[in-house]
Amino acid sequence: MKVEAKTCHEQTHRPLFTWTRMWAVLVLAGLLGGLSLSGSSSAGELMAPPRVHTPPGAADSADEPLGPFPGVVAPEGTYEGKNVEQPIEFPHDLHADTNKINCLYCHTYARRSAVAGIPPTSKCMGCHNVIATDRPRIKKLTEYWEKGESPPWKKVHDLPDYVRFTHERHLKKFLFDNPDMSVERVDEVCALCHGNVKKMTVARKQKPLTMGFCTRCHEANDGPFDCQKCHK
Amino acid sequence: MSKIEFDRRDFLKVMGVSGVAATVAGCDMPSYITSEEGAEEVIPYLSPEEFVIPGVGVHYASTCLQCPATCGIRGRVREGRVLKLEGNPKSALNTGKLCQMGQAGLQTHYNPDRLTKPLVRKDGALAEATWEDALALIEEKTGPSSGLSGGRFAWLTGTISGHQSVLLKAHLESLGSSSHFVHEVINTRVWQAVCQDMLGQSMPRLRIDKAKMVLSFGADFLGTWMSPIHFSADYARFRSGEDRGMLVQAEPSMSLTGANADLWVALRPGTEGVMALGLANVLINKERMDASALPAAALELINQYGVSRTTKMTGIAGDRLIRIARHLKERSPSLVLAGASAAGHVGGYQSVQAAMLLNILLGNIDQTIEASGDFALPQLASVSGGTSDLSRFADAAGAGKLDAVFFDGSNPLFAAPNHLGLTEKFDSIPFKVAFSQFMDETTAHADVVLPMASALEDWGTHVAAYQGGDHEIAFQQPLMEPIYPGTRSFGDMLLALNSMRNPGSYDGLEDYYGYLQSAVGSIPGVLKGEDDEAINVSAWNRILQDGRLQMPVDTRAFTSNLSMDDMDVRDADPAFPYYLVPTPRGTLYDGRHANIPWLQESPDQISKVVWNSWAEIHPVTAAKLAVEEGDVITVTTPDGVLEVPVYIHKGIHVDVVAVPMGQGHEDYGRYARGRGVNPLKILQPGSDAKTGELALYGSRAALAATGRAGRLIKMGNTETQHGRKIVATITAEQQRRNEGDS
Amino acid sequence: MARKTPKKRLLGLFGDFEQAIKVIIDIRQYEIPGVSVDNITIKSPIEHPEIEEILGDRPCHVSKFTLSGALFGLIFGAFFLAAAQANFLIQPQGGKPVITITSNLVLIYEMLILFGMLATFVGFLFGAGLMRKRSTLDDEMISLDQVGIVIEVEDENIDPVRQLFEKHHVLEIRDRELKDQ
Amino acid sequence: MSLVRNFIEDWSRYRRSIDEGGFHEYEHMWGMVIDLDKCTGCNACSVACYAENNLAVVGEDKFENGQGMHWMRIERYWDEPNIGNERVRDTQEHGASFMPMMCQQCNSATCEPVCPVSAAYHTPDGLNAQIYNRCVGSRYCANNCPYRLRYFNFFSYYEDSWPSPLDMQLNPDITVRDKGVMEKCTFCVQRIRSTKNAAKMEDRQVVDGEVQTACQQTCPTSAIVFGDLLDHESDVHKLWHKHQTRLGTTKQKKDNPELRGYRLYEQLNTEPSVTYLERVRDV
Amino acid sequence: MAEETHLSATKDIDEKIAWAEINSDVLRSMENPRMGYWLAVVVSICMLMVGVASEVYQYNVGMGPAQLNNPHMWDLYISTFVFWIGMSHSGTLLSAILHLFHADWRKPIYRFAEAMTTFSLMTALVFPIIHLGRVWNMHWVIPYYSDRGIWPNFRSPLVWDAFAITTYLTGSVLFLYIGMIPDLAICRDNAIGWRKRLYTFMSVGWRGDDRQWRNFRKTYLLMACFLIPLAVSVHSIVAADFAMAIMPGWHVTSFPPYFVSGALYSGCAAIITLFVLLRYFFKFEQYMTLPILDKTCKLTFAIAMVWSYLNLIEFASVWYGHDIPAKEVLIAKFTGPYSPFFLGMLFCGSVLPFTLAFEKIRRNPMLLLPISIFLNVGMWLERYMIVAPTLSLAYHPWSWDVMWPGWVEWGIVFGSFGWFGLLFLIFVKVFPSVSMYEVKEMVYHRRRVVYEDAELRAHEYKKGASGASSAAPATEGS
Repeated sequence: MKVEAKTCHEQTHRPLFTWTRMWAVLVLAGLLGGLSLSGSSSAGELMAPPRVHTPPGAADSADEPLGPFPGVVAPEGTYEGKNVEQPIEFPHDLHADTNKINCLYCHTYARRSAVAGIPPTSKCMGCHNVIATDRPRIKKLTEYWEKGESPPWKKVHDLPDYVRFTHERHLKKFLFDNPDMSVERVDEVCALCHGNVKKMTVARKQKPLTMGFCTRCHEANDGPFDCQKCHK
Repeated sequence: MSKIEFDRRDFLKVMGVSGVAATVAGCDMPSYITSEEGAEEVIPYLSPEEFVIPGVGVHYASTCLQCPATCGIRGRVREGRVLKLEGNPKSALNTGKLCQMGQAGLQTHYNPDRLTKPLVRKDGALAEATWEDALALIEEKTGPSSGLSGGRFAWLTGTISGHQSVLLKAHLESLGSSSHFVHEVINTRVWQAVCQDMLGQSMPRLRIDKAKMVLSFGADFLGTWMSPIHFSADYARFRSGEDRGMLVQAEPSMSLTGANADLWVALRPGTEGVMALGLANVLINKERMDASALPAAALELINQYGVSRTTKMTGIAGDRLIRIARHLKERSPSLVLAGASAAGHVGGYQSVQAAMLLNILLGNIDQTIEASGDFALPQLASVSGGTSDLSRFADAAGAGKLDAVFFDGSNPLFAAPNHLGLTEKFDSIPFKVAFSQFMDETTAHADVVLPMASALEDWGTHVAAYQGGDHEIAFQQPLMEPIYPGTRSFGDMLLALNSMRNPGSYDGLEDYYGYLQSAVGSIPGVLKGEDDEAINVSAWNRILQDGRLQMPVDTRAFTSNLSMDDMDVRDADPAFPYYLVPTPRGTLYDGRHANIPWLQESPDQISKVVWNSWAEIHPVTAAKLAVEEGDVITVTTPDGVLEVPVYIHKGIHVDVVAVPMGQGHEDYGRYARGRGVNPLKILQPGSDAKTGELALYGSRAALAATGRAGRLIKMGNTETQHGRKIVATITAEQQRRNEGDS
Repeated sequence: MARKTPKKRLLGLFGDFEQAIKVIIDIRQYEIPGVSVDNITIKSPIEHPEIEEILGDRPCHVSKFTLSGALFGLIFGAFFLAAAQANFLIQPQGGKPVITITSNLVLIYEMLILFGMLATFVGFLFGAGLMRKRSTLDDEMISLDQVGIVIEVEDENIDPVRQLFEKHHVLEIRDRELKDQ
Repeated sequence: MSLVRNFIEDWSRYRRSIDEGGFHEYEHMWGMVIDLDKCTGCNACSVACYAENNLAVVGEDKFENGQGMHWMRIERYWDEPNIGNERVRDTQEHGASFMPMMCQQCNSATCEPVCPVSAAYHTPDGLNAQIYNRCVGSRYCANNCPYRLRYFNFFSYYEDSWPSPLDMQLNPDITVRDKGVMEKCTFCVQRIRSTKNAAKMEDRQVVDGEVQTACQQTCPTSAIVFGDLLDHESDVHKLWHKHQTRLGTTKQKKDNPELRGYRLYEQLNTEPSVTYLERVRDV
Repeated sequence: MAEETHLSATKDIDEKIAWAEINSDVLRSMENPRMGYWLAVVVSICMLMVGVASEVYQYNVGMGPAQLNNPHMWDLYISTFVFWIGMSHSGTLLSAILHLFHADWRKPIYRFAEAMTTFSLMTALVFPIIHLGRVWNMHWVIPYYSDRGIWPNFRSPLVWDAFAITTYLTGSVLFLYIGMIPDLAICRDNAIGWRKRLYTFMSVGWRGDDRQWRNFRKTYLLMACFLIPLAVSVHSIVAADFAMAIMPGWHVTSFPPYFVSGALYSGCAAIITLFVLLRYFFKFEQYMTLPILDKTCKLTFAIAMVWSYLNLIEFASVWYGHDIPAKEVLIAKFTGPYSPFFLGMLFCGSVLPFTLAFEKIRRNPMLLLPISIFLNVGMWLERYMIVAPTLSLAYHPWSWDVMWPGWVEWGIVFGSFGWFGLLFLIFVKVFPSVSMYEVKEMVYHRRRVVYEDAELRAHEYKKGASGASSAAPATEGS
C-alpha cells in the first residue's frame, strides 16, 4: 500500500480569518517596510536628490527647518567629547567671547586652505608681549617662545587620513557667498561643526564628525555627493 | 598649487610632527568612527612667512643632480617637506620634463642609508667622529702646516661645474696642485674631442628636431647620452608631422634609442667607423654625392671601404647599407651621431671621426649641427669627466705620487675594471677624504668620510656641458631644511677647506649661500648695475624662482680642420668569441642609483628585468649554449668571471653579450648591496689612443652555461602580443598622408 | 464548548496501530455519549496519513503561511532593493539604470524563498501547536512503538470509553482532570 | 515625499543607452591620448607615478610573485603585428613596441558592477573611481578587468616600503593604502581635485591644461595628452576628434581608416577613456 | 560486513527489524561509536587547527602569503568555496527531490546528507569571508541601514551570493531541523542530563499527535518544494560569479546548469563517502544497506554522465564559438601548465564514474570509499580549473602568469575539511544520524507490503507511473 502517495490536498478551507485581508496588509507592509528600511537613511524628509543642484531660493520653502542662520540647514548630531589636556590651557571663551576676537583672526588659514591651522606662536606673542604677561599661562607661552619652540598642541578635531575636508570651500559657501552673512558672524559658521567653542576654554569635540554627520548636512545643503570629493 | 615667490631661504622647516606623518596607513579604520581627540599633535610654525600656508603646496625651482645633464627641476613643498619633483618649465634644457632618474631624486634625498655623521678611520675601521675632529684631522693632513703641496694632492670628482668648480680649483691652487681627476663612466669625451678637433667646438648643438633623418652609431640620446631629456623633446618634434623623421640606429646591443628606431641594425662592435666610411663610399660612388668638402686623405680612406669590405667587416647586408645611404641622401638635412658603443674601443676616436666625416659629406654642419660657442664664463663651465682620468688616477696612485686625495660625486672603486688594480692602489694613498652622502665602495675605503647634504638640501650653481640652445646657469637651492643636522653642504665644505689653506680669504661670507650671492652679484649686469653697491634682491629672488640664469650666447662659428685616420678594428680572439658590452641604462646609470628603491623596481626598458643583473644574448647564441631565459651563464674574460642569468632577445648582435652596468655593489645601501654583478669589473685593458678613454666596449668574453636556473625577475610574462591589437603599427607613409598639419 | 461538567482526558496506549484504528471506528459506530471524533487525538510514533479517513478532515494552515511569507518576501524585496538603490548617496553614472531589474529579480527570488520558508516554519510551529507546555498525559512509549488515543470525556462517560479501550487490548490507560491543563 | 520622488526619478534616470547617445550629465569627462609613436618607453611616467601616488616598492620577492604595484607600467612587445609581411628576421629591425598602460577609466567599466560594496564606481567627472576605505578586498574588480590594471595590497607595505625618512616623501593628498585594499590609477585625482577646488574658489571653470597628471607632466616626449573630453577646445578633445575616436561605440566609424586613434580592446565594449595613437615605422 | 551481504543484497531494509531495535541502534550510535570515530575527530581538530593558524597569519599579514598576485586575484579560496557549495547540494537532492518522488530508500540516509548540506554550506560560507582582503569589514556586503546612506552594490554577483547563501543556509537548517523534530522527541524520551534538556528544548513539545503529524507532513512538503528551486538558484548564482564576468573561460552561458550538475555530482560522491564511513563508525549495517548504496551509486553515475555531457558542450561551444581568448584558455587547459590537473579532472570526473556501472563495485564499500573520494578530488579540480586558468590567461597577454597557491592557502583549504569534518562528526554524535521515525515508517510499510497487502501492492504497482513506482522495492518473490 502506497500510503505516502496520498498527500493532503483534500484540505478544506476553514476561514479562521480572512486571508485576503491579511495579504492586503502584507502588500502594504512589504511596500512600506522596503521603502522605510532603505529610505529612512539620513535626514528623512530632507532627503534631496543628490545630483541636481536646485537653483538658489528653490530650497527656501517654509517647511524647511531653519538653521542657525539663513541659507543653511544645520547638520544634526551631537557628541560628548572628552577634555583634552593641552600644553597650555587656551581659553577660547576669553578670546572669542569676552574679547570678541574673530575666529579667522587666529585660524587664519581657514579661508585659503584646506586646513584651518593652529595660529603660529608669533601671532600669540604679537599680543601677549604686552597683554596679560603676568598670567601663568602666558608665562608658559613666553617660555616656549623664548626657547624658540611652539607649544605641542593636541589635535581635537581630527579626521581620518582618508578624508579630505576643506575649510576654505565650506567658508566660501556658508560665509563669503552667503548674502545674508557677514564675516563678523563667522563663529556661527564654525559652530556648525565645532560646536560653540566660544563658550569653552580648551576646545572640546561637540559634533560627531562622522560620515553620517557629513552626508546629512550635504543632503540638506546641496553639497556634493561624489565619494571622491571627500575620500582620498 | 600656486607658485609663490621665494622669499627667504631659512624657511624650509618641517612643520610639526603630525605634518610629517600626515598620511599613515589610515585605511583600516571604518568610516563611522572618527579619529580620537588628542591622539595626534599639531605643532604650528613659530613665525610663518606670508606665503606658507599649511595644506597648500608651493613649488621651488632647483637643479637635478642625478646625472651630469643638469636639468631644471621644481620641487613641490608642503609643510616643509619636498613631496615631488617635476621638470622646471623655465629651463631651456628640459622644458618641464624629467626622466625617471630625476623623479627618483627624492629617494636619493630621503634615502634611509644616508650618512649622518662624519666617520674617521681608527685602527683600520671607520668610526663615528665629530665634525671638529674630522676637520682637525683634515687640517692636520692637508692644512698649511702639513707641508702638503703640489702634485701630491688631488681631487677626484664626478662632473663638476659652476661655483663649486671655482672653489675647488681655488683649493687646488692653494695647494699648488693641478691634479683634478674627473671621472664619469658614462661620458661623451671622445665625441667632444672629435668635435673639438674637427669643428673647433667641443659641444656643438645637435638639432635632432630639424633633422629629417638621424643615423646614430650607438648614441643612446633618449637614454643616457649627453642630455637625454633635451633630446627627447627634440625627438618628439622630429617624429611628428608630415616630415616625420627617420631614425636608424646601428649598435651592438639595443639601447632605448635603438628600441625606438625605424631601422635597428645589429653591428659588430668596433665597426661603427667602418660602417660610416662604407656609407660615405656608397654616397660618393653610387649616389654621386659631392665630396669636394672632404680632404683627399679621407677620400682615399673612404674608397678603401667599398660595399663588400664594409659588409664583411660590419656584418650588415649590402643592400641594407645602400638603402641607408639612399635615405641619407634623400632626407636632408640628416644627422649622424656616434655614442658610447662607437667610442668605447681602442679605435674609438676614429669611429667617431668617421661619423663626423659623414656629417660633413652630407652637409649637416650648420644645418643640424649648429655652432654653440663657449660658455660666457669659462670658470663656471662644466668640467666633464671621463674614464681616462680613472686610469690616470690609478697610475698616479700606483706610482705613489699622491699623499692626499679628496673624493666627491664619484665612485671610482666601483667603476674601475679589475685590471687597473685600483683598490690596492687606492689603499696605498696615505690620506683619503670622501665627501659623500652614502657609504659606497670608495667611501668605505676612505680615511675620513664627511656626510654631505643631499642635492635637495644644498646650494649650488651648475652649468650643463651640453646647453640646449640658450646658455644658462642652473641654480640649485634647498627645497627643505636638512633632514640630518649632521650633514653639511658641499659648498660650505669647499669654503672651509679654502679658508683652512688661506685663512681669511672668504671672510665676511656667512656661508656658501653668501658666497654664491656675492659671486653671482659679481657677474656684470645680473644683480647689480654698473655702479650699484647693493645687490638687487628682487632680481636675485627672480633667479631663484626661475632656477635659471640666462647667459649671453657666444656665436663663434665652426672652424674646420678635417682629418681622418684609418680604422683600428681588432680581430676576434677564438678563445673569447663574444664581445662583452656593459650597457648603460638610464635607470641605475653607472651604479650611483642602485640604492634607490624606485629605480631598482623600475623595470629595465628593454628586458623589463627588475632588482637584478642579467645578460642579454641573441637566440642563436642561446641555442648554441642550450640555455633558456633565466638560466645562469658564466661570462668569462681574461680579467674575471660573472655569473648571471640570461635574457634572450633579438635586439642584440649574435656575437655580443650585454650586461647592464649599475648592479654588483659590494658596499652601498640596503637596496644595492650584494645584488647582481658589475660588468665593469671584468673589462679588458685597452684604451682609445687619442683620448685615453678606456675601451669599455672592446672586451672579449667566453660564455658557458652553468646548467642552473637563476632568478630573473621580470615584469610581464610575454614577449609578443599574441595577435591582439595592443600596440598597433602603421607605416610612415600612411601617417604622412593623414597628419600633415600636426 | 461549554465546560460545565468536570471533564477528564483519557489516554489509552495500544501496541498496534490497527487496534487503535479499531477503537476509533468503534467510537464512530457506537456513538458514546459525549465523545465525538473531533475530540480524539491520536499519538503515534510514525506518520499515519490514513487516519484522516477515519478522523475526518482537519484543518492545516501551513500553506497559507507559506503563501503570505513568499508574497511578503517578494514585495518587500522588490521595494527594499529599489528604494535602497534609489536613495543610495552616490549614483552610478556610467549610463546604467539606477534600479536594475535583472539583478533585483535574482535577489527578489531569494527573498521570496527566504521569507516563504521562514513563514512556513512559523506556520508549522503554530499549526502543529508546538512550543506549548508539554502535556503531562503522555507516555514515552509513544515515541517508541505504541499508539496512544486521547479522548476528552465528561466524568460520567468515562467508563464506556475504558471498556471500549479494554476491548481492544489496551496496554495502559491513564486519565487526567482537564483543569490540570 | 522626496523618497518616492527619488524612487520615481531614478528609475530610468541614468539609463540612456549608447544608441541614445549615452548619459551626458557629466561635469567633466577626463580623457587621455597617448601617442605610441612618441612614447620612447623610458619609464619616467612610471616613476613619476610612484612619486605622486605613494606607490609601494614591494621588493624583489614580491615583485617576482607578481605583486608589484605599478599603476603606470610600460609594456614592451617584440613582435610587429601588422607592419608589412616581412619574414621573421634574426634581428629586431624595427625596435620594440612600447605600451604605457594605466587604468583606462572605462565609461562602461567591467570593474564597477561587480564590486560588492560600490567601492568602484563612476564619478560625475567620468572617472572610474576607487574608494580605498570602502574597499573590502574581494578582488572581483581586478579579476574582471580585461586590462589587468588593478593592483592589490597583498601586504601592509607601510613599514617595509618607506623606512624612515623615506616616509617623509609621502603625498598627504592621497592615502597610503593598507593591506587588503585594491588600488589603481586615478588620473591623479588629487590634482584634479585641487585644481577644481582652486577654480571653484575663484568661481570659474577649469581651463584646459590646468590639470596635469604626473605621467603627462614628466613625459619627456609629451606623448601623453590629458584633458576634458567635454571641453571642445581642449587638446584631448581635438585629438580624439581628429583621429575620429568616439565614446559610445564598439566599432569606430572612421572616414579614413588610416587614422591612428584606437582604444584598447574596444570590442569588449568597455568604453575606455584613453585613445592610443598607433606607432609608426618607416620601412 | 561481508556476512550480511547475502541478507541485504536484495532488500533496501530488513522489514523484520523491531522498532525498539531501531531506536536502540540509533540511540546507541550517539553514545558509543567505534574508535575510528574518535580518530576522525582528532584528525579533524588537527586539520582545523592548521586552518585556523593559517587564517590568523593571513589576517595579520595580508593576502600575500596565500601566493595570490595581480592576475591571480582568486585562487583556491574561491574554487574551494564553489566546491563546498557544490557538496551542499547532495542533501537537498536526496532529501527534497527523492521525497517529492516518494523514493523511500532515501529514508535511512537523508539525515546525514542534509547535515552534510548544512555543514558544507557553513564551510563554504567561510571562504568568501576569509578571501576578503579586509575581513573585518565583511559586514559591508550585507544590506543594512547605515548612518552613512550607502548600501552594497546590488548588481554585484558577490552580493547575490551573500543573499543566496544566507537563504540556502536558513532553508537547509530549517529543513534539517524540521525533519528531525520527531526524532528529537524520541531522544528526549530516552536521554538524561544535558542531553535531556537539549532535546526537550529542541523537540519543541513534539508529541506525535495527529495534528502535529498533519502539519508536519505539509510543512515538510512545502520546504522540499522551496529547497529544490533554491538549490538550483544558489549554484546558478555561484556560477554567475564567473559567468557574469567578462573573462574568457568564465563568460559562458552554460555555466549555471554546468555548475548545478557538478554540484549534484560532488554531493552524491560525498554521500557515498560518508555513507561508508558512518556505516562503519556507527555499525549501521542494518540501515545503510548495500542496496541503498547501490542506488546512490547509480544516481551518481547518471549525474556524472550529465556533467560530462555539459563539459563537452562547453568545450564545443568555445571551440566553435571562435572567440580567440576563450579558445586560448581552453587549449591551455589541455596543454599548458595546468594540464595535469585538467586531465586529472577529466579522468576523475568522467572516466572514473564508469566503475560505478559494475554492480560488484557498487556494493563494495571498501572500493567505493576511495572511488568516491577520487570523484570528489575530480570535482575539486574542476573548480580549480575553472578559476585558475582563466586568471592565468585572459585578454591581456602582458599579465599572463601562472601562480601556484601558497602554504597559507593550502592550510586554510586543508583546515576547511577539518572544520567540516568536526561539525559533521559532532552532529552525528549529538543528533541521530539515521532518521528513526522514517525508518520505522519504512519498515512498517514494507512489512505491510510483504506480509499483508500483497494484493494491494500488486494493484498499486500496476498503476505504476503515477509517481509511486520508485518506492516499490525491487524484490523478487514476496
